[in-house]
Amino acid sequence: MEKPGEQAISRNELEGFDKTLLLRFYHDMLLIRRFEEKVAEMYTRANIGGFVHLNIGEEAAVVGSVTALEPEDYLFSSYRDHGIAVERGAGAGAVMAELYGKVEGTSKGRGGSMHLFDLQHRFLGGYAIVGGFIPIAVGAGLSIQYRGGKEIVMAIFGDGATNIGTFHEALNIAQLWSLPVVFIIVNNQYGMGTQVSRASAVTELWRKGCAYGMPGERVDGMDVVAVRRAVDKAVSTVREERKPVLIEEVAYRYRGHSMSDPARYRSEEEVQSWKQRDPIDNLARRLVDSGLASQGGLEQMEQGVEQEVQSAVEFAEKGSFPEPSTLRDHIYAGEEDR
Amino acid sequence: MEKPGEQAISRNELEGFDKTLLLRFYHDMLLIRRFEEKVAEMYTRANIGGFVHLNIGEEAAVVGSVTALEPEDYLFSSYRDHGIAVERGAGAGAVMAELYGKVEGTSKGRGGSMHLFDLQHRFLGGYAIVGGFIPIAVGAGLSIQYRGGKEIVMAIFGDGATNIGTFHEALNIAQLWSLPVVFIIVNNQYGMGTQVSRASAVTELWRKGCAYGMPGERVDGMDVVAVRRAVDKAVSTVREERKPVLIEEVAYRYRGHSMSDPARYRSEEEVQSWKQRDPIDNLARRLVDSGLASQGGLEQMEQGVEQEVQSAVEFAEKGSFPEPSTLRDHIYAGEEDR
Amino acid sequence: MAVITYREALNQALREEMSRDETVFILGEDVGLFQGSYRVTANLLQEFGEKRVKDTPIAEGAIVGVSIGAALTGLRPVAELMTINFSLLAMDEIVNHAAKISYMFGGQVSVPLVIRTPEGGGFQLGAQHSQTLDVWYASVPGLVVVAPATPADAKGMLKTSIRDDNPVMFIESEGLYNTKGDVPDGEHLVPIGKADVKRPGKDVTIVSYSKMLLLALDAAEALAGEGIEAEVIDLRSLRPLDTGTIFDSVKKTTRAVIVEEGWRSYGVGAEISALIMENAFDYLDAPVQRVGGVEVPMPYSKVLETAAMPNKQQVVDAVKGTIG
Amino acid sequence: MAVITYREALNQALREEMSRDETVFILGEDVGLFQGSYRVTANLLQEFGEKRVKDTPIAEGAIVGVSIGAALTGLRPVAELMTINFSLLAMDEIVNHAAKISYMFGGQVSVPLVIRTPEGGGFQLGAQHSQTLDVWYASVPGLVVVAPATPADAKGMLKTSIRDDNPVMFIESEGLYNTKGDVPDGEHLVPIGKADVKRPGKDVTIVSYSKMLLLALDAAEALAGEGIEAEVIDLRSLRPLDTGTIFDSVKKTTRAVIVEEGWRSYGVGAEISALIMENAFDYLDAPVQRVGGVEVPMPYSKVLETAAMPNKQQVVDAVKGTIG
Ligand SMILES: Cc1ncc(C[n+]2csc(CCOP(=O)(O)OP(=O)(O)O)c2C)c(N)n1
Ligand SMILES: Cc1ncc(C[n+]2csc(CCOP(=O)(O)OP(=O)(O)O)c2C)c(N)n1
Ligand SMILES: [Mg+2]
Ligand SMILES: [Mg+2]
Repeated sequence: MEKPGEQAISRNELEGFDKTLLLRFYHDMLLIRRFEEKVAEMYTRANIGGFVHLNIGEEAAVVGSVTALEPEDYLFSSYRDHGIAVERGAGAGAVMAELYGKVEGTSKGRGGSMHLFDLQHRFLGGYAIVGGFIPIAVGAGLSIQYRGGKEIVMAIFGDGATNIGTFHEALNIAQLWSLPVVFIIVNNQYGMGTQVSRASAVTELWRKGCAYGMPGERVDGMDVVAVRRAVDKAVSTVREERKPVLIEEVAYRYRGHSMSDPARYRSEEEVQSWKQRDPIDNLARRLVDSGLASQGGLEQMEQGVEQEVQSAVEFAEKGSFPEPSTLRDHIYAGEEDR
Repeated sequence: MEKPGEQAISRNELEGFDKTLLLRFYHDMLLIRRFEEKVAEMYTRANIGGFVHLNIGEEAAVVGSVTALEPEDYLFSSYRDHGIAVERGAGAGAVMAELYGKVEGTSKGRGGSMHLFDLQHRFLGGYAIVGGFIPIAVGAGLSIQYRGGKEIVMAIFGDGATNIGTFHEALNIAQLWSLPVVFIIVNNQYGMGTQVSRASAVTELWRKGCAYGMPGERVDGMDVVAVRRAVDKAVSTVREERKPVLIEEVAYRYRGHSMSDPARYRSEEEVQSWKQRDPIDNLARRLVDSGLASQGGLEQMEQGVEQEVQSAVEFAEKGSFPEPSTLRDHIYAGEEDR
Repeated sequence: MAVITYREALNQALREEMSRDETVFILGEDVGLFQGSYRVTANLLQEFGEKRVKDTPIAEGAIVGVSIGAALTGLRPVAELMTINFSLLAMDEIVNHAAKISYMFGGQVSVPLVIRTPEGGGFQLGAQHSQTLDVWYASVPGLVVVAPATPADAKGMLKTSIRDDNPVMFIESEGLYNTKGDVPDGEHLVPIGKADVKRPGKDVTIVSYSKMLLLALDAAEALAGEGIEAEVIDLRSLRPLDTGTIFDSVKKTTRAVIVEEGWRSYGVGAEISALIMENAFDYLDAPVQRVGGVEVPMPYSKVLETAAMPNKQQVVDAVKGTIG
Repeated sequence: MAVITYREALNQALREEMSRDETVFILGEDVGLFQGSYRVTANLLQEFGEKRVKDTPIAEGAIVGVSIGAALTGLRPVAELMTINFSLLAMDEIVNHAAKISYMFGGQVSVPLVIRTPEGGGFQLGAQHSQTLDVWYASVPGLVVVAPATPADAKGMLKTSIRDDNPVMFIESEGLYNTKGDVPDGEHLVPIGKADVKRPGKDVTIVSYSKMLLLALDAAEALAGEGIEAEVIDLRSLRPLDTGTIFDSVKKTTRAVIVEEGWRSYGVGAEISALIMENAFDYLDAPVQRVGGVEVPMPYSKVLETAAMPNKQQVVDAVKGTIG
């Protein structure tokens, strides 16, 4: 299989990124990794239920993309949303509490893993229907245009989602109406067990923008610096020209599709070859090589991260389950039930 | 507005087409024109009801495309299907009878204008949901591949249909699975009152194939010879390589979208400028100029056509309305009602 | 009071709400330059401009999806789906998204969205263009489903729907657009969730809504000629459903017939019949009867289409069946 | 007789029909290499190859559309939609196309297509993944709608569905895949359109189908402990609906309760309740009762989800309500 970012990984260019930001990348990627590992553990222990999709292997894509946004920008994502919500500022505790089904969770326990939310940071949700939220994100772009706002919208979805009708309908409208949306495909090679080349006639997915005259680019999704650089460029195009862009970030999902998938449809060699290019290890190496961080410094950071994850678990465990009497709250806006 | 075929119209090349075929083109286009004019009249006289969409202005597209098929090929179309059904061999009488709602109609009066059908000639229907039948046509292609057949499928739809999700889903699958389908966009400039450029971010519609790696071409849809040449090429690619092709035929709908549309959203000048390039007049001029037909010969043909249309009306008028007691026949295959 | 058509009433409601609230805008296929396929949005493009009256590509899923996104972020979209038949292409956006967003995010956001769409048969449009599908939407928690029958209710309920903070399926009828009726002058708002007794009576209750209300009223008139006084209830909204008005009437009349245009099985009438049984069983002097459309994909040919649609005689017979 | 799971029963039916008839093939998301998201299609790719077991892109509309085209031209596709929630993306193909093609073309072609899809809640999958939507399909003329509850019926009805010349919505349940039961050896076919009395009784009729049959049987067992003999009817198919079996039972027991997993309003129970009223009113000693899901987008949190789903106690109480 083609690995388009192969050359990118070798250029060890950190220029243009200051130390604070690079260390933040490292911290955030590590936090997502450890958080997700903890989620897996808690799922196995039955503290978490339902379908759970992890961002492990996609940390560079998540961090490089989400950090490129300004606070007032809107963000939408698929069900593979833990890292995205955490990165956007929802709080590891609130995310974990949601996975536990507690009222302290991001969606008061009503949403679960696939439906995280953070109104304050304008993360308008994780959605469980493949492609279903892409036009919704475009609608947020329409709102901004309507009000004459300066914000933009980012929508993050998978490779598999580029084959469904709403993707096509939404991209056409975004381009036709010049709406400020960055569409981000996290191409993690698979939609469940189906490799991109078995589902999509065109496998360089950003090129699908050609059907809408939408510019785009493919980037190594295992390199947080490369991702952030590409997304920065896209974001500034969108922000200045008020027109959409389509970015493809080529990454890899280390685990199964969801917790219940043993991923027998791919070889161990394939998994290992991608792990060689692990986004966290890579950045660590580059930080140390370039003298921006010491091994010890990174280890210290790791301890901090573990502490954060531990606090998140404690927060979730301390939380309360919803009262059954509140079952029918929130179906409708406003006071009345209907 | 761009008129891409402008140059094509001037090349008066009839080479490669023998006289019989060219005269057939003329006859068939004229038959469709006169047939549709009669339909309009009968609609006004309330002999025909429902929504009625005419092929007037699109005769070259219809005739040039449909005649390129072999008898065993499958054909599918949108609701704008009178000319298509007639050209494929359903019989002007049976088509008119269907419009009258008679049991002698192509669909026993159950379908009407939008749902013509001709099993014998493998015209598997006109469909009234924009884009809905495109995957169905692809499914016929899958059948052929499954059986190892040599036939191909043609699907004819409008410019507006290229913006709906099923178009995208169907084209991806056709290319991915290498299915023998010629997709034909009759770009008549409008989807109801909406001009292509107000609905589609990319206005050279055949280029949308780029998102699937599907080859294609744009052709002057007012020139039957040019259409047939392009479709011949597409058909032989599909037939030999067993892979889909996307053709765009640029034509113009002279009348409103359906009988009830006064078409106030466009100027009289625009309509007139397209009529200058009328496909029937054009072919007539070229036939006479090149000595393949005489003015008198064409006039005689016209009388024959009028006779055919008259017979179709008589056939329809002689037919019978369905018995109310048969209302629930045909809901399910087989004897039993359910 | 002015006598105007159902179409004009809707047009007025749109104009008034767009004038009152800048966040209200219209989008849909051919709502602008074409003036709306049933001309409900006529002249609004001219009056409010392209920002507020947006023609869209043919893409029902995205029309609703984009509207949801706009609604989530401060606007009040009024989306038109040309007919309810095409709403099936937007069903995922309506049912899986619009109806669920408020709940699944714990009530932190709402989706103040109106989807206007006409339904019904009778115009020889065939199987793919003649369906009555309101009952499906009526079953979805999170949606509000409105189906007014008169110009006054159409205007008053469309205005109320636009002001509602929830996703509203505002279901019109192709057969009602040209019907006329009195509409109060000035600001006219009709609450959602209150049925209306359109004709009082004591002998039998006829429950209906949308276009079938006219059939019910016709039947009631005919029955009155035979000395049977039917009370005709117009549901006006299917979710919420005003059961109180139904039960009160049935407790008085002891008999009921429900009239709907959709397929009879698994239709609106089934729910109302079941509710009456559950709540007024001891009052009933006869089983509740249902009149609905024949269960067939709508045929094109007029003679068959007529046979497939509910008619006055069926209502009259059903009423007599509850009495006889 | 062998005791196998509902999942294995389906898998056997697919294998047997594919072996018997070369025109039968399977398509859907992850039905092949992944072995099916609920493993119903396990090992079939290995056995029959890529021609007969086709993994598709994520594109529900096209999956059904392509299947229709294949069915129209001589094949017998068995399409899997991962869950019924995603069938909303294919609703136009199912309702506007598959169900109407035979009729609108005057019966000249048929659409021998099976769409397999599971429904139901109970696994904390949240609002967009937990719906029970069978009733919508059940209302559509032109479709056949099957929803077996036991491994034997699952196997026998899937085989019958594949041989049927009409489009069949074959509705499974996520909660049934692991349940076990006896399945007759050899060729086992179960006709579509015959309800089955899964437990005879004389005091009350409990009507149910799919996963809720298990709840009904549990409740019947509990009631038997209190001396109440419930007759439990398994509908097995919702269209056609075997009303005769229901009416016969109710005429005997004079009381009925319907149990369904879907939202109570405008559900399957409404239709059955209305039918019982229309056809057995004079036999009824009490109003028919319905037990259904709470009308709420399904919540994730276990405590809420449990509160939203029908439970045994509700059935027991409803039965007692008809007697008390
Ligand atoms: C419309 C729809 N069809 C099917 C599914 C089931 N499903 C959930 S995730 C998934 C794969 C999606 O793959 P991709 O878009 O690549 O995202 P990833 O999971 O790899 O992040 C599928 C088929 C769904 N949720 N929605
Ligand atoms: C899904 C769907 N949406 C809307 C309509 C209403 N409608 C019928 S034809 C049409 C325009 C189609 O335009 P185009 O595809 O260009 O075909 P043309 O009529 O020009 O041949 C529309 C919007 C429909 N039939 N189906
Ligand atoms: Mg993926
Ligand atoms: Mg057009």
